[in-house]
Amino acid sequence: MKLIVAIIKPFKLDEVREALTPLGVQGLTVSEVKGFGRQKGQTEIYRGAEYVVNFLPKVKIEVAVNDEIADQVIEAIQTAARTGKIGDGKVFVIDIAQAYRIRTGEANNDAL
Amino acid sequence: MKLIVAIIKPFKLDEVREALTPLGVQGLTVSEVKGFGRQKGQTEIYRGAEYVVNFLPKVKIEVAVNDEIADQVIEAIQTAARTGKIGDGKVFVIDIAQAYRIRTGEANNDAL
Amino acid sequence: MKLIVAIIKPFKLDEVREALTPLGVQGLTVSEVKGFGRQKGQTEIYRGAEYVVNFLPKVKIEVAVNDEIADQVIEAIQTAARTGKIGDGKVFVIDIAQAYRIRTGEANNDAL
Amino acid sequence: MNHRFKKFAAGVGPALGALLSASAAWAEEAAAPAAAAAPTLDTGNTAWMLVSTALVLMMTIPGLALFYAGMVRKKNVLGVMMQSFALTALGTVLWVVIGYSLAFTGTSPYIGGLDRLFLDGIEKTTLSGNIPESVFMMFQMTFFIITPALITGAFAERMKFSAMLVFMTLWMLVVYAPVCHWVWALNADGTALGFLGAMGALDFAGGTVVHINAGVAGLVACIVLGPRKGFGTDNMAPHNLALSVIGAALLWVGWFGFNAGSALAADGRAGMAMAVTQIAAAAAALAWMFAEWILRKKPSVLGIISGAVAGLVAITPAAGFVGPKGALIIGLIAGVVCFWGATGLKHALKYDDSLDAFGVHGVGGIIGAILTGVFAVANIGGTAGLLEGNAGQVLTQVIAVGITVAYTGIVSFILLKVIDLVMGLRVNNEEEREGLDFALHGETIH
Amino acid sequence: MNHRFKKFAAGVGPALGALLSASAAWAEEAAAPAAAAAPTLDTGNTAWMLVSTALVLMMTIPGLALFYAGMVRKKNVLGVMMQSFALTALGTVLWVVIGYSLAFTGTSPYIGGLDRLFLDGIEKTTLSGNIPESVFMMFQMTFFIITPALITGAFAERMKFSAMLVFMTLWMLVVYAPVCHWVWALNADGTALGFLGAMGALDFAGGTVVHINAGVAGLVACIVLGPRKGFGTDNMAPHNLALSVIGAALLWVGWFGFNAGSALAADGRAGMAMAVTQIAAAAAALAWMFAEWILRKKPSVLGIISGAVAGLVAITPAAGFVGPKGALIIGLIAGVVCFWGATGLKHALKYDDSLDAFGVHGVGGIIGAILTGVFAVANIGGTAGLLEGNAGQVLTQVIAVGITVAYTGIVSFILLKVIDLVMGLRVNNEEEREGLDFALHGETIH
Amino acid sequence: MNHRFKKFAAGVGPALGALLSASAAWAEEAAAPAAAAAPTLDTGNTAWMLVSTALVLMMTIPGLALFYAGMVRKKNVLGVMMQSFALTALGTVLWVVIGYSLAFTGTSPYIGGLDRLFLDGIEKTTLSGNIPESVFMMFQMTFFIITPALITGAFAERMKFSAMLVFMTLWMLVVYAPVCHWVWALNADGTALGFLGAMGALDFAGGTVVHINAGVAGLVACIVLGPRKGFGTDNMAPHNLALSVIGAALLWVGWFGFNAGSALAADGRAGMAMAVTQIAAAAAALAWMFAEWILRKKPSVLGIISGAVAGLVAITPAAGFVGPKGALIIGLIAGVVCFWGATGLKHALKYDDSLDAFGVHGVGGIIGAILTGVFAVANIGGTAGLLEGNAGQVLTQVIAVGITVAYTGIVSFILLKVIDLVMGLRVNNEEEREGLDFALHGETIH
Ligand SMILES: Nc1ncnc2c1ncn2[C@@H]1O[C@H](COP(=O)(O)OP(=O)(O)O)[C@@H](O)[C@H]1O
Ligand SMILES: Nc1ncnc2c1ncn2[C@@H]1O[C@H](COP(=O)(O)OP(=O)(O)O)[C@@H](O)[C@H]1O
Ligand SMILES: Nc1ncnc2c1ncn2[C@@H]1O[C@H](COP(=O)(O)OP(=O)(O)O)[C@@H](O)[C@H]1O
Repeated sequence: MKLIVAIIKPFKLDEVREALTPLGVQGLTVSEVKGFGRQKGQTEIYRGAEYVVNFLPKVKIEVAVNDEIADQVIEAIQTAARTGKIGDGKVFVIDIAQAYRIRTGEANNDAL
Repeated sequence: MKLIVAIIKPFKLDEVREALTPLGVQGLTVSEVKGFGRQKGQTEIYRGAEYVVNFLPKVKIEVAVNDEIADQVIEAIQTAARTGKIGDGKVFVIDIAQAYRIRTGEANNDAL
Repeated sequence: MKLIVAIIKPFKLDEVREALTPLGVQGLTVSEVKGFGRQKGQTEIYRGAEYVVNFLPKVKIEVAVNDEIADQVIEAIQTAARTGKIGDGKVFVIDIAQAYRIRTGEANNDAL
Repeated sequence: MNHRFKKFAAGVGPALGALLSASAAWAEEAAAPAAAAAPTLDTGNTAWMLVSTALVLMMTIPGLALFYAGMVRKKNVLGVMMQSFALTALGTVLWVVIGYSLAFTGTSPYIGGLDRLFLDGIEKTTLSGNIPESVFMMFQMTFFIITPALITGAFAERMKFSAMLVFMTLWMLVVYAPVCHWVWALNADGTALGFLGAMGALDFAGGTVVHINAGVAGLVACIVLGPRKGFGTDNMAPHNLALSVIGAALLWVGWFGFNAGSALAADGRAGMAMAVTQIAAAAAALAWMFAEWILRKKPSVLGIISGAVAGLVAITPAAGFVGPKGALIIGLIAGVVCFWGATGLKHALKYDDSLDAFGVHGVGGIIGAILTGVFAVANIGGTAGLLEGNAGQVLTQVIAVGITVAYTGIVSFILLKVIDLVMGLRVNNEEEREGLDFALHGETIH
Repeated sequence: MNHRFKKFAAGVGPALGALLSASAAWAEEAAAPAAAAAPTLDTGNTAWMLVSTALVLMMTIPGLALFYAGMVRKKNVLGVMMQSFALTALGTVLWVVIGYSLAFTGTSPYIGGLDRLFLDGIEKTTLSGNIPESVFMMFQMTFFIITPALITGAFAERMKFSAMLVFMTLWMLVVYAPVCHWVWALNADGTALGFLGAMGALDFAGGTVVHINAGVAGLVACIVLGPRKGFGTDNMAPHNLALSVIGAALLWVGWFGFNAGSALAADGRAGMAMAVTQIAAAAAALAWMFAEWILRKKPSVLGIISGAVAGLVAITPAAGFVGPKGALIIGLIAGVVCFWGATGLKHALKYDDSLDAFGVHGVGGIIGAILTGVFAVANIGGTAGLLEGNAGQVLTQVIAVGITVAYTGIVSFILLKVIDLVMGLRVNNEEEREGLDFALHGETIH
Repeated sequence: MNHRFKKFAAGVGPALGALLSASAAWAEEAAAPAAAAAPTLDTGNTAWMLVSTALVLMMTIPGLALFYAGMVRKKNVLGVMMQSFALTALGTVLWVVIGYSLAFTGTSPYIGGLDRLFLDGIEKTTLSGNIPESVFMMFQMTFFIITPALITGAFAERMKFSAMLVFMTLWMLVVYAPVCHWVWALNADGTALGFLGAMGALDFAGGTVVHINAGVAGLVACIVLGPRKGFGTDNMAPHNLALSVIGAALLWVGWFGFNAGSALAADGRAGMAMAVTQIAAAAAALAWMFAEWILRKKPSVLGIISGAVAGLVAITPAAGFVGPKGALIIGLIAGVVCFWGATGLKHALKYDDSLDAFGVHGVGGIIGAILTGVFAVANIGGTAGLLEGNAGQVLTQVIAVGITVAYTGIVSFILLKVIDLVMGLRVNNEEEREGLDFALHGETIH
């Protein structure tokens, strides 16, 4: 199984989620994160004091999938999250050794 | 070493933490996340406009443990976090290549 | 490639980020987390009711790097984040199977 | 402030008539050594009007600013508050420069004159009735300020700040000032000057001038601008209703200045106006709450506060004319009908009146204006309503409503279309997505 | 509003009556020779009472709503505000329908009559002393509203909204109305009608009627409902004390209307009442702060604002009777004792008075009521206290407190038990864990 | 409250002079069967002064507390609010014990006497002019409270709470009380007693006494304490400007009590003072907004609210002396110059006036005090300004400003240095990083 970690622009979240459902992805976990990268931060001015906000709001999606559909999922995420503008984000793929569904105790692929 | 990632219902956090201490787990890291899955979201109504909140509040626990106790920890988390109702969450297990304690520079098992 | 996950004290974030730039790290992702560990929590008192806050605010840094610079990065993070006081945090290193830059679709090292 | 009131008072005799006159002419005399009949300053009435002015200002900032800010998404909270605050400043200057003069001076039944440009002629000793004219001017200013601020609820989260300022500047002078003159301007003898007032239309504190005027302009504006991106699909849940509760509460408290202050005196009529204001607000709050409880299973905070505001809007033209029982019924009706206006009606017609400026203020204002004609009690406001056998009053009210709706609707539409051509009304998609706080004002709530 | 005041004023005769009546009244007389005895409307007093009414309403919404909302957990913020807001609406309607009549009319020393059902007989010109009766009725309404709202602090975060509405409806009519009648109802000649008032018990602005009444009912309620799930183990730290600071500040400001307004006039007694209110609040705030600083190492924001409220509660019965030095001492005592009430006492007895309705209002009210008997100054309120040699007054105060505690305690207990049987008082565990905001009202703070 | 007003009035003759006298001696007479000249209580004026007192208290809590709290980082929000709240309590007690006596009694032009220690001699019937002295004392107390609270903006986020309390206790007695006496203390005959007042310096509501005094003390304090850790490098963006908007709005509303209340009557002068207050606030808000819009590309919420406060500060000494046109110009100038004061000047000189206590209150106060000498209109305040040919008035104003700046600057510096030696002024780095909320008060916003 793979844990696919995608860092995307916040307003793309719904599109990405909708892109994954047809692939049989039943669930995913999202967290609000801040990203630092090539994309330049915004400048806020308060009474003349300028603050460059280096960290931009991003959304991190973590989705565990079985190996079969991993590549489609990776592809689907990128397509849905892409604007072509700098700051679109990244996808990282990590191996999962084991997975469990807490409610039932089901393991691995059955747990997803 | 293993990084055990558990996504659970928020109100189960304290129970899970207490379940791990006897196993010798000295620390863990928690983050507030939002989960999408089989569990249906709540509906909020504002002046007649209904919004289905697809993403439910969950808590993500990340705990790094040495291989010996990994299975007990996985078991303990599931037992403590289980309500039997849909939405109890998942446990994912990932291999850790190296670990360090910043304060001392201690490595791997000594770092946990 | 490696995903380096560091849990540090919040006020050390800028120092750590600055320490990584010279190593050629182009980006990283940050999230606010709460940490439980050896460091004792603070006690808040409200009308005589004492609440020990077991979970302390920490910052989690996730940075994906190619294998060549991984060790330098790990070293740099620890040096920058270290205060020598309890609660400085941890660094975990995890293998990344694949990485992509959403904007361009570039893969692996080119994606970072 | 209402001409009927003046007429009634005038009927009591020259002395009292003078006491209550709001015309500059009288003030002149007051300055000169005065006859026995000449009005003298009443410190009690003046104290109450000073306070009422403060209360109505508080309705706009922070009241309305909070009421609205709590209902938008986090990224637009500051932008919404900015609009109410900027309109407070803008309205003040416009009122001083020319607005007051256009609204309350002159001899035409349609528009005021220019005698009071830059408040010329208002001296420390100038009286309006038995209060200083400076205080009367200030009290009226706060109405001039809150009306455009109410409109902003209709196009929240998508209008350009610059275009908003231009539109409101024109709207206040071309729509508010004349309508205010039609309803409230008086002749030197205290009789109605404005043609709606002279027609006998009752509007104690601004059902037509403020709420219908703002509500209809808001409806037109939200239709001309079009809905927010994602309207109907995205989750646009209010960011922090606690702010809205504070705002609604301050609106309620401030409304005592709005309605009881419109008696222009600390007397029995002001007391009765305060009582009916409280009663209608409470009745409407409960009506909306129970309607929602029955139809939607849960009584919501947003519901009960919206109901309270609906009741306050509906009683505005009626305060000073109706009694407690009338207020109770007006409140119950307003609560239920505005609930429908902000839910059923809006969703049926699919316009995006973001914060229900029309659904609450337009609909509530119309209900109140018409019901004033039904429940008016002669020995409170000097005019009988339908229940006291004066069926004609309802018709008069309907006509006044119709004229106001038509005028503000048409003129607002023209102004918006022209401004759209000249400078554009809406922020671009990028800015709308990013949120007005940062996009337009360079700030965010952290 | 206090019977002593009437007696005193009435006792002094026309001379002082004239001195207290306003310039307007004089003007009237000058204009048309009036009957010396007949009360005439005083615009200055009326202005102040209109404002006081607005101030006391502001104490409940948004004042108390914020004070309480800031102390609960995020999931219950809206639910807590909803209670104060709904009680404002509910109380208004109940007061108009029957409450006012039960509290202030009739000839029985125990309960009022039905002459004022639906406010029948209150005309625009009806006076109560030298202010319109409509204004007196409105001012009293705001007390009727805030008292049940205070109780909600005791059972916050766990009571069903529906059960709360039912309980409060009964409580306001069966407990508040009679107790108010006992203490404040007057005969036509201005002498005390209610038996506690006639007994000579001093309660200027509601130590017994409002605070002891609410505090004890709250204590009973939190015991009957039982503690919140996780009380004593879970972290129940206040979600946002900034809201509580705003609330406490608005309570403080509004309390000027509560206490100085209870003079029913803008005169020297109102001025003195305002001064002692300020002094006691400040003294208690500092007393609590330093007590906490010494005992807990840190002076907390929650501590200083709680102290201020404790001082305001304690001075409520005493305002209008005591002088600055008395207020200083009352404040210092109230600050320290209420600190103990909200910490030591509560934790010793282990009841879950969530927001210390009893610890602050009950304890503070009892302290204030008794100390009024100690520090009363004859030439302020017409009654001497212990320090001026009238030891009996303390006993009178203790008796009045005892009767109030017993009555509200017993009746509140019965009402709660009955409602618990009929419909249940508490939300279920699932709802309590989820939070009242979503569970009961379908909304959340985002 | 302004001596010119008194002088002018006194000129009208003994009767009016008595009416305006603030001395106890007169009040005694008032109690005894009085001569035709004896002042009698005016309920209308008293009502307005009771309300003004409430309004000015509201300016500090919650107004200023919110205005400041919204501008700091999340970890310091409660600590900032705590300072305003604690100073309200502390100032009240100090004023009662000795402050009022030092400021308003005695016969020395430099400092008051001790006749009013613990408010001795203020009875229920004691009058100050035609209002109760208790009310005059309370109104003045609210000025005594807000002045030190304004200073806290300069050293926000880094001063020890204990040291702050010690410093302010000394500052209020050693700096505020005398300066207040210099400007506002009167002789029994209503003529100016304080030497600045006697000199003819105009300060209607506190340009020198309150704003320059606080602004300069703040500047000294922020320099003595040194900048916050990370000033200029770390991101110190305001945590929640919505709080600041609420605060600014309440300051604006409350300022009506501050300025119009300083007329000590509900009359034409109060009305004019309210009008110019509104006009200057609005003009300055727009001026700052457009200046920022042009220079920084975006009009910010923080900008417009800062501008409004700047205008309110600048009109404070001028209200009651200038007319609408003068107010318009004063507002426009204040908006632009304070924008520069809070941006250009501060950054040029590199001091860390965290929330611009000096940039807004110091600079705005100086502008206002001087422009009062330019725009004063004889038949509003009894004194002509430069534009009416009285060039000397400007010089008088400049001298008064200079003396105030020098005195408060020097004494504040000495007090701070001594306290720093004795107990230290700053929290340690650990505490500053952790935030004052938890470090000093043991609480956090969750
Ligand atoms: N090496 C990295 N490790 C972890 N996260 C990264 C890394 N590089 C970029 N990111 C995340 O991806 C986001 C977008 O990256 P950025 O360089 O700004 O644009 P792009 O991905 O289009 O080149 C960043 O805001 C950050 O959250
Ligand atoms: N494939 C997945 N990858 C990552 N997180 C998941 C995945 N499936 C579910 N989750 C997380 O687990 C939570 C519970 O899953 P859900 O399907 O609702 O209930 P259950 O686990 O009981 O079947 C979700 O809210 C989500 O946070
Ligand atoms: N086993 C673990 N797994 C995950 N995170 C941990 C673990 N142990 C500690 N942490 C994180 O590291 C932080 C610091 O650890 P702590 O034991 O308090 O101090 P130190 O690392 O200096 O010994 C904790 O607050 C927690 O966030």
